[in-house]
Amino acid sequence: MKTKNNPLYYILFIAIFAILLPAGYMSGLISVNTISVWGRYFCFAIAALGIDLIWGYTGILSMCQAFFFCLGSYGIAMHLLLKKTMATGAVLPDFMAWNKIETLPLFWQPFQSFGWTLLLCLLVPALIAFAAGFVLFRSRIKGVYMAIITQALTLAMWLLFLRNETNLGGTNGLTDFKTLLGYDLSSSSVKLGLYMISFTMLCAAYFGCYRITHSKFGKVLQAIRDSESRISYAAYKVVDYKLAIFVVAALLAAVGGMLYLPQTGIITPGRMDVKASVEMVMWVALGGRGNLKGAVIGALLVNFLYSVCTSLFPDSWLFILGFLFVITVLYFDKGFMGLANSIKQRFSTGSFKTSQTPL
Amino acid sequence: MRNIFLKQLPALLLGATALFSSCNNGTSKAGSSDSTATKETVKIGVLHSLSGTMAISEVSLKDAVQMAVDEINAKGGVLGKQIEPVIVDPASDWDLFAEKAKELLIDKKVSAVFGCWTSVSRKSVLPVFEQNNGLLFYPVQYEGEECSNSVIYTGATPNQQLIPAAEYLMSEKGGGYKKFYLLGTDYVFPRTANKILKAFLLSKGIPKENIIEEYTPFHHQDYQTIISKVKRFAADGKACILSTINGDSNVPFYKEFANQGLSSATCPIMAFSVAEDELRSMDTEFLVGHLAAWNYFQSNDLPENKKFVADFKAFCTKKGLPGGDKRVTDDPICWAYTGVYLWAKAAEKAGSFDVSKVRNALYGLDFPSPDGLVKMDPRNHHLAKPVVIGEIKPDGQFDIIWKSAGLVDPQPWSPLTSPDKDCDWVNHNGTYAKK
Amino acid sequence: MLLNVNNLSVSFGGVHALNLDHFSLRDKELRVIIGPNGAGKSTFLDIICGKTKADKGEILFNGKAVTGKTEVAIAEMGIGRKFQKPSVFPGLTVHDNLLLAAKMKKDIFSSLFFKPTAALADRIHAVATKLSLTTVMYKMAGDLSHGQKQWLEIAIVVLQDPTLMLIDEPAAGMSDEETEKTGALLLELSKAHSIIVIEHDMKFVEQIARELVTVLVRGKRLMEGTFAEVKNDQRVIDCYLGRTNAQLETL
Amino acid sequence: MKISFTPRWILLICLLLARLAGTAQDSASIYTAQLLQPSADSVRTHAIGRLAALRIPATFPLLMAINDKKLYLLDQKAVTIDSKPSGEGTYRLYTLYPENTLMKNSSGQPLLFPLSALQAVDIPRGDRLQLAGIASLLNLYSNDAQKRILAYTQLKNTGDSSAQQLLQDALARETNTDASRTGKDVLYAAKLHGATNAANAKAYIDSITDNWSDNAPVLLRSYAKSGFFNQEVATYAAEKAASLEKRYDGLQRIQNFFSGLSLGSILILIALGLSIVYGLAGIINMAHGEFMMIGAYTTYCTQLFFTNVLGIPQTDFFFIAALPISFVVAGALGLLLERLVIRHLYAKPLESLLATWGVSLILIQTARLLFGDLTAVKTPLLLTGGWQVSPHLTLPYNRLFIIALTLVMVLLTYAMLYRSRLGLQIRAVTQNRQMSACLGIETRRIAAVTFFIGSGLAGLAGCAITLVGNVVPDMGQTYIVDSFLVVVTGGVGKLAGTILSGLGIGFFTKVLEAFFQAVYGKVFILVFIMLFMQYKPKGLFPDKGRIAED
Repeated sequence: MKTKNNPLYYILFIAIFAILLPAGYMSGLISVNTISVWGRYFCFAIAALGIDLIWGYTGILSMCQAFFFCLGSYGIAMHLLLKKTMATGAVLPDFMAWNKIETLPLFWQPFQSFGWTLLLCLLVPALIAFAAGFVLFRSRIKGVYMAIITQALTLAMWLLFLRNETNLGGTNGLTDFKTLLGYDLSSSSVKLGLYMISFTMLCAAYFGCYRITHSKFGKVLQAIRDSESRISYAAYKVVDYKLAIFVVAALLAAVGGMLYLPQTGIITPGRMDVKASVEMVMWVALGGRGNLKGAVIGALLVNFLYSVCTSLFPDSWLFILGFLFVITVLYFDKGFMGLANSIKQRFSTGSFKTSQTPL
Repeated sequence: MRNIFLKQLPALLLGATALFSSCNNGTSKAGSSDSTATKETVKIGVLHSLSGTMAISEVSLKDAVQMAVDEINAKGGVLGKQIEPVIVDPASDWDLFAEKAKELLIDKKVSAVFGCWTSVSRKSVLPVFEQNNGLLFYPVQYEGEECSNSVIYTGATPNQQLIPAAEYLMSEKGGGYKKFYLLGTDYVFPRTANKILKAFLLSKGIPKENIIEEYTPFHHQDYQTIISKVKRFAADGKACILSTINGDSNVPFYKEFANQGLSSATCPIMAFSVAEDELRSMDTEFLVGHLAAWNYFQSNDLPENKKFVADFKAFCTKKGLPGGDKRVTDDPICWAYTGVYLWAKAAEKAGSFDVSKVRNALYGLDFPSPDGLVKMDPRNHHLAKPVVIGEIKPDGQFDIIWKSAGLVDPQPWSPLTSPDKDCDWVNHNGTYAKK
Repeated sequence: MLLNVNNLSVSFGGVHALNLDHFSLRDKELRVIIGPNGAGKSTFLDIICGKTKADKGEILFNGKAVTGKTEVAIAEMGIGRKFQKPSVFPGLTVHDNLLLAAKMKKDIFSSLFFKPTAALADRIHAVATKLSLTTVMYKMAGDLSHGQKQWLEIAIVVLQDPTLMLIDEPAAGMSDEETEKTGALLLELSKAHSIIVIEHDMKFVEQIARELVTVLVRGKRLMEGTFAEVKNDQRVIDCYLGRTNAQLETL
Repeated sequence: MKISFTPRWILLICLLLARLAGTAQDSASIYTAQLLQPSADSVRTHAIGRLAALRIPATFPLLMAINDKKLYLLDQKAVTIDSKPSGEGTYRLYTLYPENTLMKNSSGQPLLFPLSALQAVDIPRGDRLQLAGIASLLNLYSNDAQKRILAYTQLKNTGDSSAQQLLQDALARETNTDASRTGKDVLYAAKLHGATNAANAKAYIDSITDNWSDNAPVLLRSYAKSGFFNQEVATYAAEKAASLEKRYDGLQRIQNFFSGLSLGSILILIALGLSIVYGLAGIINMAHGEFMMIGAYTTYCTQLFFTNVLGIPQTDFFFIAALPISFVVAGALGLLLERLVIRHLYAKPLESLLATWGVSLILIQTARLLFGDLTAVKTPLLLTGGWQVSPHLTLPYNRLFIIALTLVMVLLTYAMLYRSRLGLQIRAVTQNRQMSACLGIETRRIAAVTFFIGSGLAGLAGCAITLVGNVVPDMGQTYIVDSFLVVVTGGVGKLAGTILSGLGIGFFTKVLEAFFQAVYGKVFILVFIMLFMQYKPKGLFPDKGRIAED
């Protein structure tokens, strides 16, 4: 059962985040910190849209989205750090100076220019996704194999980024940025600006994904999820489609990461450890996979809960999240959105559709 | 259907607003539960991980801060105000550290923050503190090469821990070791520490081939290959290990060391990251006889320390904290505790909680800590304190085998690796180039 | 000849699943392949459509080699396949199932910027009508009955407009009436397409076998002939009876 | 037997003796006696100084006890204790002066005393420092072989000519092979350097080579470099060194091989349960690592139970008991998990991955709340140390045990799967669930039993891992991705595949680790696996036939 698209959801969403929250900030009810925090959640939501495309629609469980997210973040971080270094008159970022590196490593060079940075932030994840996807999809690795191999890939990259020799700051990652394109990152107005940009990007990403999933391309993706062999006997090159959507998902993750960095002020390999990569998938599972709204709501809700619970219940927040995961998977395999839909149906038709909650 | 939703719209918006305000106020409940609402209070933030991988180490620091706060409050507080700690859980998540730091400084407007353990968490919150004019008391030994105006480093700098330990091992008394295996977990502290150690050893005439540097990933469990390398390295005697191995890798490391037939007599391990709190319930059998260098050991027999240890055990028992009277103190706990007192004393001296005034009052300030009288550096934000080397005993305590003569001045920039740099916030603007 | 197969063999773990010396099919011929379980019928179709790789042998389709090509390349050559177990896209509507199958450019960009045309809608409607799917056009394919799924899959194959259709047990799980309708449909299709049908139901075979019937046993071609010839061949009877007896014995 | 001499008595006797003979030996007696005088600080300081200067071997045990802070009084008699306790917190005692012997009771059994029965003599640090100069000599007389080894190497470094005689005396008494080897090395090296002709030098070079010590190649190399007599001897030494190094490299390879085997067997032990559960139920159990953690904590609790409740510390029984207990506890919890969560998720691998991830979060936090801290299990005494195959090759007992345990478990699992009725049913359900159900196999019960066994195997693995590592709440996470890689590379649900890929990954990791650093080793492994999957996308042992490809 498809729910008819009710524009009210969108109006409500935009009203809260584009008007209510900034207005709350202007009137002093909400602190700039809250604005920043929600700006970061939007970045997660953008990445979650990518996960929904690759997993929810195409049925490929990719556990390396966290890695692509970090690639985007690291790219922007490198640029910001170089700008800051140049502003202070030093030649090299300070962590390199400590590591006794004399000249700027070659792969840092292009990040001196913002244009190149933007390009590389998108190009590098796309190329890696293309290469990894090509190898994996060509040899028809799917399902569980795919999940575990991509998880192992993330793990290996995590280990690599942890090393100081990689010249990306090791465990400490990259931090202590001052300005972005000349704007002071610590000023409240810039923070609000970044929040609005993230929100706009989220809306744009949502719109883009909506268009993709409702095109014939999107239907092919779902067909791949349902029956990969059938669609290839119908003369669709499955590998191409998978590769394309894998790259799109990687790009979305990278965009999320790029916007995430200036609002958080730090990127470390911890963002792509095993825990982080599974959690990203969990957002979508909780929100409702195969449903773009679900992905967005899942990402926002889980992260909001995470922030609140770590302050309110430091001892038991892991239980709360853990139980939430288990119960969602067991009883609401369509996530919050599935639950919401079935409740709505119950109200509108007066009968509870059990098909929504298989036991 | 649309009508229903139109009717619900105002309610939903109201609900959403409530959600955000709960987000804003949510954290204050945790910390303020035992504050005294009647008296005037001053807020401080406590930013230690209470869950996640770092909880094992950091929870004790939160307890130490809480104890110092209780003691000061019992004596009438600071400048007539009771201290109200705001405790949050950054959950060993480095991004969350930055978020919580912002929350403490911007939303809670705390006067000072006591927290962080790992270098990465400190680096994560550093810009937040600098941008919002906050003050962080950081109680753990670190790699140096940093000199922020917003951080008070009560832990050791490399010259307060690493260099004396290496000097001791090279000395006649320490065994006159000539070969050094620098082994660490792969992150910034071991890397920087080993760089400084290597520079020091080379400057003392140890040939390059007698120094080996090696790193393992976090949570590394399998030390077979490395120990067999150590064994060959130590075959002709006079070799020792300088270990910056972190956390849960230590037990497999020491176990493998003993099982391949090495011992502290043939090749002692000098550890820079193993303290009493970690040894508390570890199987110490394989660690006995090995060494560690710190600024403080629980076995210090100063009367101030005996009282501190007894008080801490009593505090943990009274509050019903896990471990109760079996809890131990160690170097970071001592400095987390001392940090609160230093801040209180500086605030009294400055007559204000204003961050810049407190900071200025801290220069050269001394305080009778459990480790004896310690003194803030007159020019930067580090603490001068004694250095001690101990030998691990079966009960997880240390036998103090060497102690520095008097206080050792901190050197945030090691003269070995950065001879042209120094840190001075009084005459210069932080880090400056020496002429 | 449209299809020429020579010395085709494949084995799974030492068991010869198929060992076919020769097989050929004329253009616009409807060929029925029968044989007991495990005779290698489905495996044969699997090899033609690229699902299974042959150990050795050659398959020429319109004079071009088929073996070694990917499923997509084979489909593009004009070979369509309907599986024994109905294989449709349960998460899509019947209409979308048909839309995806319809013959058109199938690369990524064409799909991304696809605009429905009236001609295509007509074609889909025509095929759906033929297979009685018009009433369920916007139902999820997963919610269809077994028979409807069979027809949907046939419709998918038809919309691909292949030169050669490989149809695996189209009448399985259908009522007599449905079976008959399916038979009529296949006969109609055979006017425009070459078809290979695998079937067990002898009544159904009798209905559709206007030309040759091939009998496979243990991976080998036992005989080839008209339905009447096959029905009266002693070897075929032995083979089927023997199988029944064997089954009776094990029970 | 009770000896009741007061210090004053000893002093008197000693003084008397000194008067009579006036030898160094006697002054030693005087100083020794003065040492134990409780009141005279300055006298004691002087006495230690004199004893250190006199260097009389008979006083060494006493001085060493002082240096090691292990000097005790038992009924006013100076004694020292063994380096390690023998029995439950009790130590064997040695008399120190004039005789250095093990104290025995009348029936010839060693006397055992707890520390509380002894009066520790506290010699101030300043006094002890006077002994630092002769510490290496003192250690020659230690009861601890390790200390003696240290002493030998130190003697070499001092280059003291008078020490050579002491060295020879010590070697004559030496009982430990390791120590003797080190000692001989030092002796031969000294003699080699003092050799007066080429033939002699060659003879000593041969002796050093035959002695087969760790240090031999280094000794010979440095000798060759110094180039004493002539080029010929130098070349001879260099050749011998090269041949020794070659042999040692061979042994190093065996050591690496062993390391790989040991890592591989740990991986197999963990992956075994994972593989069975996945094969049967199609469940990706992310909480599998946590069952390992449960096994490890069970072992820890068993140890606590034995020491605190049953009151039998210092025995190995707890570990023997812990093996089955950890299997059962982890298995039972696995069964519980199966009942509550897993049975809703059969054959939904990706959903099960997410749900069990949630379970693993809950289990980790529960362990953290219950146990809180870094804990570690005491290694059973039997399994400490290693089997010294040669001076260059030690195979630790704990790792040998794990390899043996893995072997046993693999055989048992094999027997269970392929030689029992249960195994037949498990294999049937693994291949075709519906068909098995039709044949009257209670698939639910089989699934539950399999989950019990799978989780139990994880628990057992956790118990075994306490031998090499520590016990922390998130210990499972360290191994989970690796063990999944093993399962995937081997082909899911394939016993032989799991074993082969476990060993393969173990070996590869260790071989790569020997060439690169540990981190790169891991990255390379992954690249290898991805390339391998190009050829075998379904693992080493994929299912064959038509059904497998659906």
